[in-house]
Amino acid sequence: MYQEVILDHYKHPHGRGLRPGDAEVHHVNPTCGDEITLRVKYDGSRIEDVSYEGQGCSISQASASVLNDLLVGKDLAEAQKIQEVFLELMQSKGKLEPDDAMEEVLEDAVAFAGVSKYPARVKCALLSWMAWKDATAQALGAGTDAERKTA
Amino acid sequence: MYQEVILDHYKHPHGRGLRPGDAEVHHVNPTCGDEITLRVKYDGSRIEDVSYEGQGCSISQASASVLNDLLVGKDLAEAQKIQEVFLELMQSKGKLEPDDAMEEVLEDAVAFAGVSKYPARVKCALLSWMAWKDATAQALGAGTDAERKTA
Amino acid sequence: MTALPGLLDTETLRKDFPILERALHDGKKLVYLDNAATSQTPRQVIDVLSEYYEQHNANVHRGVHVLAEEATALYEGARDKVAEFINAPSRDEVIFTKNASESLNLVANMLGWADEPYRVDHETEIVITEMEHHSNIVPWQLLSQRTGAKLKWFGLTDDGRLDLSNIDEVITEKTKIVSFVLVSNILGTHNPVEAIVRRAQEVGALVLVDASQAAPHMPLDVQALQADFVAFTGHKMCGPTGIGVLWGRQELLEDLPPFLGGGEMIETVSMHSSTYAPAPHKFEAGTPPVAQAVGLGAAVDYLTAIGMDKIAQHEHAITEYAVKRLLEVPDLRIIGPGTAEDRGAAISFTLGDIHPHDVGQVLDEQGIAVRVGHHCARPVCLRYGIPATTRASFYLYSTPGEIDALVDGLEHVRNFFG
Amino acid sequence: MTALPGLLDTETLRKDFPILERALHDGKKLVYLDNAATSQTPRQVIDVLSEYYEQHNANVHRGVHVLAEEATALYEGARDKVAEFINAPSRDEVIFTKNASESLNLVANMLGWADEPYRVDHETEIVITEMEHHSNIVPWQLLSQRTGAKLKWFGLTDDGRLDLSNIDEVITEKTKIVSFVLVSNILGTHNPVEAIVRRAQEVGALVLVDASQAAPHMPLDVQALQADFVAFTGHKMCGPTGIGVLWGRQELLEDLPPFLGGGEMIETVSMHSSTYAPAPHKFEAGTPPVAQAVGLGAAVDYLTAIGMDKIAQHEHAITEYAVKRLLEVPDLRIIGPGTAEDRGAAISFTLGDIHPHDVGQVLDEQGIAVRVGHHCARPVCLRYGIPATTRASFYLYSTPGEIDALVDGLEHVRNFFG
Ligand SMILES: Cc1ncc(COP(=O)(O)O)c(C=O)c1O
Ligand SMILES: Cc1ncc(COP(=O)(O)O)c(C=O)c1O
Repeated sequence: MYQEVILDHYKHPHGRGLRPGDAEVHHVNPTCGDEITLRVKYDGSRIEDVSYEGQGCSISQASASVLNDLLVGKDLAEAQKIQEVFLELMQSKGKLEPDDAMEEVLEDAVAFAGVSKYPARVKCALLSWMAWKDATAQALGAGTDAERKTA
Repeated sequence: MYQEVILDHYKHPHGRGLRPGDAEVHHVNPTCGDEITLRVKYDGSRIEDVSYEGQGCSISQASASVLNDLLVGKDLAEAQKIQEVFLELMQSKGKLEPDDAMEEVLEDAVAFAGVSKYPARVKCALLSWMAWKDATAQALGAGTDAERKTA
Repeated sequence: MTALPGLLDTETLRKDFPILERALHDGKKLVYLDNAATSQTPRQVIDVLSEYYEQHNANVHRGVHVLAEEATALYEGARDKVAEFINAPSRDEVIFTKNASESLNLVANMLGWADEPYRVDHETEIVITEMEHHSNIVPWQLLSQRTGAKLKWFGLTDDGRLDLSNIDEVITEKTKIVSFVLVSNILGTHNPVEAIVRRAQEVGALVLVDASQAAPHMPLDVQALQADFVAFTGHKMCGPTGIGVLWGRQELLEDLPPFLGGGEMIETVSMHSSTYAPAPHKFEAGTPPVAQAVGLGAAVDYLTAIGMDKIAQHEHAITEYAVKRLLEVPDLRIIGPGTAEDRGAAISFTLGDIHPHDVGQVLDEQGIAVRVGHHCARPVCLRYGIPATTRASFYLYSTPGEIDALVDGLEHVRNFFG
Repeated sequence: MTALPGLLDTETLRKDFPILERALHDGKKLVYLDNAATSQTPRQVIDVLSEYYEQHNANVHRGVHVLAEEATALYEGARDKVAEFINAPSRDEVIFTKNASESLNLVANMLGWADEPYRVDHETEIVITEMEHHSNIVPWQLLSQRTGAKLKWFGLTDDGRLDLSNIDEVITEKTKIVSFVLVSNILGTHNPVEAIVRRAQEVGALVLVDASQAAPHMPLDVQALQADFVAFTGHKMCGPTGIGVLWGRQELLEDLPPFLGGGEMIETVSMHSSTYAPAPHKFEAGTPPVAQAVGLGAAVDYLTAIGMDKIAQHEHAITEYAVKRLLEVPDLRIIGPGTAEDRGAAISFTLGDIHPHDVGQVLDEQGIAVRVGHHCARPVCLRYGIPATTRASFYLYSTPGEIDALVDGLEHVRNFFG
């Protein structure tokens, strides 16, 4: 599961650090103590920045870095599409072989395919993505997705 | 376990019915619903009467009849001795073969030896004896033995 | 051998149950008619239990190692199976407990500690029935004593059915919860859910159905029942001891407070305060009965492979035959519905004035296992003015031949004490 | 192979545990170092479980038939075994629960509903420690929220021991209950019972000892402990899942109110009120985990045959060796006592800034099962400013060779993330 790409993002995370944003959330993975504080900044429906601070394993850290790469600069609708495809991949229990179309959407994030075989680690990979979804709902006041409490 | 003696006492119980007494208790076997109301009448330390009313299986009914036979007219100390020997027999899990000495003390009650093999029925056989002990403690204000609540 | 329509192939099926081969008292064959107390366990379930301990045992939910992931997958897989078995809208609505009693207590305690609109307090009322198992009486008595809520109940008709004639007075605007048994373990009565649910919904009361004697014996569809909670227990449905289920509607499980606190049920803990995991984990404190849940999953597979509708049909045929044969025994009085209509496969009776304890003992000497006593439903005995009953209860492996053996045994009992 | 004094004959003994033969990830041999989470199950226990279901299965306490009497004798026999194992003055002081968490919640709830002098209310205080398992924190937080009682705790010293320097301020005349862990599951610390019990007795507070990590590993004598309650869990001591124990002093069990209501725990029930059976039954509502209690009895037999003192000696030798070898690994920091004195066989550590999840995963790839995370003791992680730890924990079948494998594995982890 430890693809070169993942280790790279872990050792050299992209966009790490907290910068001003429209909303901030704090998410925890209760089973292992991974934590992330994440802020989103929107310019209309365009994602201007996703900044974060956190502690956790290589998977959760690398995943946040990949998220930053993939989502910053995108329009919300497109970002949601990416998030959904990533979620699908992570919930595939190792049974999904990413095809070209998926690789086009997920870029580096396809490296996480192997993680989906390990249920305990799927939560790590999804931590930042769930936090982003939640922060987005708060920032845009949209929808009913903020069911996870933030501290 | 159904010795002739037991069936006889069951079909023709001795001393059944409630007569005046110094104390009355009501005991229940919660697992099966056997019930007994029992009164003792003392003349000093001599047992003048043990009267009872109840519903229950052949074992509990026969045991009350045998108790009446054995204890009425006896002195308290002697009755307690009998009660202890009966208790010992009933708790023997079928491993005690009553000897002559025991037969002398327990008379008809040795027929209950077979019952001691059946844990669920031991409670039936002991119901009236426990009630007698409790009633005696109440009548004579003696001791700390009245731990079972009476209704 | 009597041939009845709708019977299962018990000859084949009984081979799955090692205990049915047991000989008792110098070679008498076991005739097991105490299925309402607990069912026997098929080889398929016993093997799954052994395999769990031999191959996959680990604590669940917390590990990254292979065994922990396997154990977690097996445990959560059992939840999926149970959810499907009862047609739950979501697997997260299935809570594993240790038995039906814990499930019932769990609901009582949730409501006692809940916020409005669920909170049971001294201004509110709880409704049960006179035919409940003690496990669906005592938790409500405790809740009533501890909160001041008023405990009310439906009485019984002479033929062993719920008396719903005063339903509008029993269930009122003050009622917060109505808890009742789907199939009575003592009377066998199958209760009319719809009428009760309709009235409960009218006044906004929650409904808890005790399906302990239903889940093992018939198709159970929690959505069709329209209840809010359904409780049942593993050991009566070919599963192991030590496992029970509470199903509850998701919104309720989200809103209601936890009961037992500890590992597994938390989201994050500090010394000053804690937050809780989402349901079902919120209600599963500590290391769950992992192997037992897995065993229950195997039991569900076993029952499903045979088919719950076929099992219900089999038991109905057996019950019909048993009612007919039992009523041939002189002095025998059935306590509960006197026909096989709307009734489960447990039949209670008295036999003249021979005490049930004696009936049971003499039957046992012939290898026939029945239950005697008040069957944890003493109010029913009080209601019918009897100290206890003898109860014969059947399951998927019961045969007409076993009914015949019971009837012969009862004749012997009558002669013995006659 | 390293030879250490005091080791058990693990070569023979490991043959009792089928799972230790398992090969993982293309033939790697399982190195199971997650015993503080759950222990593995010997053949002797697995067989007793199968035999129970194949030969003796019935509901307990209610039947006059052979199977019911056998099942009852087995279940109550297990109570005798457990009572002897912990040197309980009376078998009636042993309550079977589903796990240690239920045992701990049971005490919290007894005290919340008790009359004076035991009642916990808004004028009283509860004392725990910062090294408790969540199962000994959350029940007290819930009780505190629900009664208004104040929750206090002992802090920890830098080397992972209880800071009792302010014991007279923490335990006061207002304290009703002091609940603490005998051996910590995360730090391994073995706590000084005597000092705490003495102070608690001075102020008339009750003492509950969480012996979940002690009962499996050393002789446990509840009389010597002088506590009022002792809780532990079956699955950590070679027993099945789904079974726990609460031992309590008889007078207390008589005085304190029941918790769960239902079948088995009653004396007599009417619709209007009920009375309760004497302990232990008062606290065992519903069909108990019968097979699991019997399995725990078999586990107790297994451990006793080996000898709890010998097991303690073995684990001490293993722990001493493990501490020494682990401290040779660069960047490895033990969280908890840095020697084998007064500590159990669970060792938590961090490895530079490599996250425990990654440590555990890479070890798993080599067949080595350790636990990573906060081990249901998150306040300890907060106290030492770390997100989580890696924990290796040993048992009677652990070998020096497995410690060596762990140390080699950790070197591999360092290289991988280096
Ligand atoms: C110290 C301690 N207390 C309590 C528990 C809870 O035990 P269980 O999960 O079996 O309820 C555990 C184990 O998980 C433990 O290590
Ligand atoms: C109708 C009913 N409800 C509840 C129960 C309680 O189940 P358990 O003893 O498994 O908790 C039983 C069985 O004993 C039952 O028959």
